Amino acid sequence: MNRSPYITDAPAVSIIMLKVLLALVPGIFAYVWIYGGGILVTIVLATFTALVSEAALLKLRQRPIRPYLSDLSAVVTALLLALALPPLAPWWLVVVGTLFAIVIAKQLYGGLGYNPFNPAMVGYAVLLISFPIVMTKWPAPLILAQTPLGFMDQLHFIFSNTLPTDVKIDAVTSATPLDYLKTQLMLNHEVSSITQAPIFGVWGAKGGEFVTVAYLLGGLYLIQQRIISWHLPTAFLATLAAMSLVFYTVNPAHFANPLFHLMSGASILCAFFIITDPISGPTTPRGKLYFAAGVAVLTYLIRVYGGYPDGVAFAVLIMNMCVPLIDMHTQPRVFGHTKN
Amino acid sequence: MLTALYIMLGLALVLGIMLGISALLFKVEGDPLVARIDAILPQTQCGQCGYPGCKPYATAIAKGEADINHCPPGGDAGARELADLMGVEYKPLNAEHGLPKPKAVAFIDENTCIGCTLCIQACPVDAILGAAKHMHTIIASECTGCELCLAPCPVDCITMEPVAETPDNWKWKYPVIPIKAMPADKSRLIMNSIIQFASKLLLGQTADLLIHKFHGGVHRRGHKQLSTTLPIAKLAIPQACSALRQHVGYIPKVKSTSR
Amino acid sequence: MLAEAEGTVSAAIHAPTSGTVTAISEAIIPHPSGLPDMCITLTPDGKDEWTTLRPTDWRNTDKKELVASLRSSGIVGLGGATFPTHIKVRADGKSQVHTLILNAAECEPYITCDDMLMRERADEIVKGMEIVKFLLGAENCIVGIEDNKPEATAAMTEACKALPETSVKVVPTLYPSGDARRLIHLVSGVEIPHDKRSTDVGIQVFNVATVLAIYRYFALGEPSIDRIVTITGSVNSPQNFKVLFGTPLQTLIDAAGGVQSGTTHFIMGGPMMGFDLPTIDVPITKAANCIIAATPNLFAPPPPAMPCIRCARCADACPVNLQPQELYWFSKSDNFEKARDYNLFDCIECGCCTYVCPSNIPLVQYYRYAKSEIIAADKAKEAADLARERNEFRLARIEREKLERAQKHAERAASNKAESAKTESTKVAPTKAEDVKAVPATTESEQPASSTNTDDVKKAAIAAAIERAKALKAAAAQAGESQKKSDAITADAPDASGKPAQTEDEQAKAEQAKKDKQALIAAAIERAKAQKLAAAQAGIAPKNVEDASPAVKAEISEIDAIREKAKQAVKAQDSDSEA
Amino acid sequence: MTFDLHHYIMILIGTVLVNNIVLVKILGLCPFMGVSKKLEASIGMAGATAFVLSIGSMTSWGINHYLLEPNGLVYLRTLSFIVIIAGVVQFTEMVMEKNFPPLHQALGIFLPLITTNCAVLGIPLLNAQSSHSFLESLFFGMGGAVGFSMVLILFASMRERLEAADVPAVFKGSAIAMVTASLMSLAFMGFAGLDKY
Repeated sequence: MNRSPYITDAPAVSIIMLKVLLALVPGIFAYVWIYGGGILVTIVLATFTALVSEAALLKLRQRPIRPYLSDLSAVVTALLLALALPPLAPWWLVVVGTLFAIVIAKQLYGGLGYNPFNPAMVGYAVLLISFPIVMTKWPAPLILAQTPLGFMDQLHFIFSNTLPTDVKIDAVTSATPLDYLKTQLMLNHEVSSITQAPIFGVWGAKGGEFVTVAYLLGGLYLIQQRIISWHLPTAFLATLAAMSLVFYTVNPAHFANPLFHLMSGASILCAFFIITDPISGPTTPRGKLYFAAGVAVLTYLIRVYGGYPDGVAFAVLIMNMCVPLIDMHTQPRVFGHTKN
Repeated sequence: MLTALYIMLGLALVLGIMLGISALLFKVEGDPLVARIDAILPQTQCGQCGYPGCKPYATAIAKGEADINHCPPGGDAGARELADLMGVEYKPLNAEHGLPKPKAVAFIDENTCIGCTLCIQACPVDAILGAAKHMHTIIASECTGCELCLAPCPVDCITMEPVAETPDNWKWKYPVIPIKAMPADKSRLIMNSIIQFASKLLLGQTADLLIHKFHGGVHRRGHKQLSTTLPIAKLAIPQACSALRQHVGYIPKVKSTSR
Repeated sequence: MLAEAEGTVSAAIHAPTSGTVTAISEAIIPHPSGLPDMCITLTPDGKDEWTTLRPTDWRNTDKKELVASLRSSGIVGLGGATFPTHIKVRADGKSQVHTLILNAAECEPYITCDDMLMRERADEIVKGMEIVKFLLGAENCIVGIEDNKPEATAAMTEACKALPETSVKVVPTLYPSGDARRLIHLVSGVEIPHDKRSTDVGIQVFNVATVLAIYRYFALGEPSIDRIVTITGSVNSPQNFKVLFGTPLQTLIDAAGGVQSGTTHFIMGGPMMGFDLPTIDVPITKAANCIIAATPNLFAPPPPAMPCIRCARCADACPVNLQPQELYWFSKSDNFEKARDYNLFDCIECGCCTYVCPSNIPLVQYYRYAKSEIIAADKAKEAADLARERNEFRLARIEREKLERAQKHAERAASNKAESAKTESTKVAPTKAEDVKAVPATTESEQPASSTNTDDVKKAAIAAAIERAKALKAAAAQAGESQKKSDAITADAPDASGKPAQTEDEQAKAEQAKKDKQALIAAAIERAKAQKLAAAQAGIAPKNVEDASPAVKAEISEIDAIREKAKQAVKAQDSDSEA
Repeated sequence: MTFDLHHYIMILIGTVLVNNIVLVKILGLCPFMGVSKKLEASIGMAGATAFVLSIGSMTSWGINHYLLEPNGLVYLRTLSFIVIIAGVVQFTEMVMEKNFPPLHQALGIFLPLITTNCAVLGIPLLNAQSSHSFLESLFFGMGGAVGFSMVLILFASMRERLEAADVPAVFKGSAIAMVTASLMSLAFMGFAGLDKY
C-alpha cells in the first residue's frame, strides 16, 4: 500500500550481468584468435547446461522461472567456468563442472544471492581434483603447435576425443608456462634458462598474454561502469606483485619475476572477474582489500610451493570461507559513531 | 603385567587428587540461570504453564522439570529464545496449555460489579482498584491480560477487551512481496532499460554516483519546476476543517549499544 | 485556542478560522496506518474574524516568558518532523547554542514550498531568524540552500544583509542534504555523535517555514493556523497554497484545477519519504508540506523484488554509512538483536538504499518493520519488568500480612493464657479447664462462630447482590435487542427533540454524513484488520513465501490443524467444566 | 638435535593447513557440527579444545616416553591418554563454570564431550605412533589445536550467515551445514603438497 521511495533509478540485475558479459567479450575474442574456436563450443555448452539445470531446479522449487533466468547470473558463472577450463576440454568435463557449480554451489543454498562460495571456482576445483590429467592438457597456441587444429577438428576432438589420423596427442597439447616452470624448477633449473623455452612469450605465456591484456581491458571497463569497486583488483594485483617481487629479489634464480606472475595463468581473469563476484565476496570496502590480499597471498603460495600449477581457485574458495568473519570485523564507521 | 596396573593406578590417583583440589578452588554457588530464564518470560503470571507464576515456572525449567514450550503468552519467540538459552532443540508451543492470543486487557462492566473484592485478591499484579462494597475498576496499563480475575467474579462482569490498534501503537507490517512471474509489461520495462543502457553507452553519459561531501546520497531529478511557476495563492476558507492532535512519532530512548 | 499542549512533547491547536465546533469525534487522519484518531471538526461561519491579536515586543521581554508563550502558540517544526518548537528553543542551561542553521535545503523532489516562501517572504524570514537567534543566544546563522534554487538563494542573500554574521551557504544538490545532521555536516563539517542532540554540540537547526511562523507569532501575534503546501503531480495547475490547518484535501485539489485522468492515489510528503494517503477526505495537517497526485506512469509500481546479490550499492548510497545489506539480512530473518547491533536506529529512512537497489528490494519497508517490532518488544519488556515488580511486591505484601496475622494470633493466644493463669485459684477450675479449652475453643469457635454468622450475613448479601446483578443484566440484554430494532427511530428521536426547528432534509443530510463517516471508519478498521491478518499470515508461513510451495502449504495447514485441534481441546475442556 | 626451525614450521603448516585435523583428516566432526550454530559458543569451544589439546599432547608424550615405552606397555597408550584427557577436560569444565558461566551454559553438553572428541585423542596417538620428540609433538598438538579452532570459527560464522538463506526446506539445518563443510574440505585440498620442501 505505501512504499515510500516511489522512484528508483537502478540498473536491473540483468543489466549488471550483461555488462559483465560484455566485459568478457574482448577476452573471448583474443582467446579464439590465439587458441582457435574450441573455446566457443565450451562456452555454448556450459551456458546451455547452466540455464537448463537452473530452470529445472527452479521448477522443482515452484519458483517463477523467467525472472530468475533472465538475470543472466547463471550465464556469467558458466562463462567464467568455461574460460578457466582448458579450451579442448572434453564435453562431459564442461557439463559436470557446470552442473556441480549451478546445482550444488548455487541453487542448493537458495539460488542467487545466498551462495557463500563462488560457483565457478567450486566447479573448477571439483574438476581439478577429480580429473587432474584432463585439466592440465592445455593446447599450445596455434602459431606454436606443430599441427594447428582447424575449428572442425577441435570440435571433433571435444565431442569424440579422437584426433585427426596423423596427429599425436602431445603434438597438440603442451604444458602451460606455469606448469612447465614448476616442473623445471623441481629439477632446479635456473629460471632464466627455463623462460627461454618457446612457450614463454614476452611477459607471460606465448599467446596467452594477449588474452590477459584483453581481460585487463574488460576489467577496466567494469570499473569505469562502477559494476565492480576498484578495491578488489588493485589489492589483488598489488599484493601478488609485491610478494613475487620480494621472492624474486631474494632469489631470482628460483622465483619468476612479478610481471610474469601477473600476466600468466588466470591472475587478471581472477582479479577482475572471479573475486569481484558480489555474492560470495565481502561487502565493506576495507573487507574487500583484506579479501583480495588474502587471495593473492594464497595464490602465490600454491603456485610456488603447492601441488597445483595455478592456485587461484583454491585461494578464492578458502578466502570465501573467511568472508563472513571479514565482513563482521570491517564494518565502516557509522556517521556520528566513534570508531567501534 | 603388574607394572601396567601400578601405572594405571598411579595415573588415576594423581588425576583424582588434582581434580579434588581444583573442585575446592572453583566452588560455584547459586545458579544465575533462573534469573536469566525469568527475564525471557513475559511476566503475565497467568499460570497457563501449570505453575503459579513466571518465577516458579523459571525455576522448574532451570531444574529441568518443565518443558520450554508451556508459555502461550511468551508465544513462538519466547519458546525459541528459551530453547537457545537452554541449548535444547526448539519445540513449537504445545496446545494443551492454550494458544497465544492477541494482547487483551480486562474490563469491568461497572453497572454489574457488586464490589466483592474477589477479583482484587486474584489479580497477580494488583491491577484492580477498589475496596469492599466500592466500585472496582481495572488499571488498563497495569493489566497483563492473565484472565485470573474472570473466574472468581460471582457476577461475571469482567470481559477481556483486545487492545485496539491506534496510530500510536500501529506497527509497520512485514513487506510481503509477491515474486510472481514477470508481468507482461514488466518485460517492456527490462527492454527499455536495455535500450536506455545502450543509449547511455553510446552517449557516454554515466548517471552514476558523483563524489560529494557526505558519504552516500543519491542524485535524482528535481521535478521542481512543476510547481514553481505560479506564486503562492491563499486558499479560500473550507466548509469544514478538522484540526487534530499532532503525532510526533516515537522518540527512541537512545541506547548507546557500542558494539 | 482549541486544544492546549498537555505533556512535555505536544503543541497547542488553534481554530484556523472563526466558526463553531460541530464535533469532537474519530476521523481518518493522514497516517500510513489509515486508522482514525480523535479530531475536532469545526464548521467555519465564513466571517473569519480575528480575536484580539497581541503582538509581543520580544526584544525586551524575558526569554522564559517568550518560550512559555511560544508553547501556547502551537508552532511546530514545519519541515516534516513537526517537533514542538518551544522545546527546541528553550536553551536549557546545559548547552550553549552558538550557531543557528536554517534548513532551506528542501532536497526532496517535487516539494517547493520552502523555495517559494524564500522567494516571496525573504525579509520576514530573516526577521524571524533574528528572533530565534535572540532566543537561542546564538552568535552566527548559516542558511543552507541547495544549488538548484538560484532565485531563492539570491532573495535570501539579499535579505540576510540586514542581519549581521549571517551567511548563505549553497550546498550541492544531493538527496538527502535536507536531513538535519547531514546539513550540519555539509555546512559546518561538524559530525553530531549518534547518541547526542545537535544542541549538545551548540548547533540548532530550524526549517524556513517554522522561523516565519515564529516571526508572525511574535510580531503580529498570529498563532500558527496555516502553512504553505505544494500540490503537484498530475493536477492541472500545480502550485503552492497557503492552506489553513484541517482543510480537507478535496478543497486543495479543486483549487489546483482538479486532477488529471489516471490519478490513482495521493502521496503526502515527497516521493522519497512520503506515504500513500488512505482516502481523499483527510485534512491537511501541520506535517503536510506537499501532496502529490500519483499516476502509474509518474510512479510506476516497482518490479517484483529479486533476491539480494550483496552488491553493496546500497552501502555506498547510505548517507549514514550504514550497511543496509546486513540490516536487510537481519530484518528479513527477524534477528532484531543483531539489527540493533548494526545501528538500525541510526537509519533515517531516507530511501536512498531502495533507490539504488538493482534487485528492487523495498529495503526501507524492512527497516520500518524491524524498527516497529523492536520498539514494540521494548515496550513489552518494560511492561513485563513492571509486572514482575508488582507481582513480587504483592507476594511480599501477602507474606508480611500472613506474618502479622500469625503474630497477632500468637499474641492474642499468649494474652488469653496470661488471663486464665490469673484466675487459677477460683473454684471453677474444671470450668476454667473448659474455659481454657473453651476459651481457645471459643476464641476459635467464637471467631469462627462470629465469622460464621458474619459469613452467613456476607453470603446472603452476596447472593442478593448476585440476583440483583443478574436481573440488571437480563434487562440490559432485552434493552439491547429493542435498541437494535428501533435504532433508526431513536436515532431520529433525539435529533428531532433536540433541534425541532431543523428541516427534514437537513436532518437526513446530517444522518447521511454520520452514516458515511461511520462507514468510512469501519472500512478503515476493516482494512487495518485485513492488513494485520495478511501480515500475521505471512508471519506464520515462512517469510518469503511467494505462491507457497507444497512443503510450505503443508506446514501452514499443519499449523492450522494444530490450531483446530487446540480449539476442540479448549472447547472440550469448557464443556467438561460446565457438565 | 639442532633446533631446526624450518622443520617445526613445516610441521605446523602441515597440521594447520595441509592435512587439517577437521577438513582433511576428518577428525572431531561432532563438536564441529554441533556447536557451530552460534559463533560465541564456537569461539568458547575452540578455546577449550585448544587448551585441552595442547596440555593433553604434552602430558601424553611425557607418559608415553617415560612410563609406557621403557616398560614396553605400548598397548596401554590409548587407555592412559583417555584418562589424562578426561582429567584435563574435567579441570577445564570447572574453570569454565567458575569464570565464564554464560559460555559454560552456551556450550552445555559439548564441554564434557571434548573428551570423546576424536581429534583430542587422535593427536597424542599420532604423536606416539610417529614417535615425535617432545618439541615435535608439542608443535603437532599446537598445530592441530590452531587448525581445529580456525576452521570451527570460520564454519560458525558461515553458518550464522546461512541462517537467513532461502535454503530449500528439505536442506535446512545440518544438511546444508554438511554440504558447506564438504565444500570447505574441497577448498583445503588446494594445500596438498605445500609442506614437501
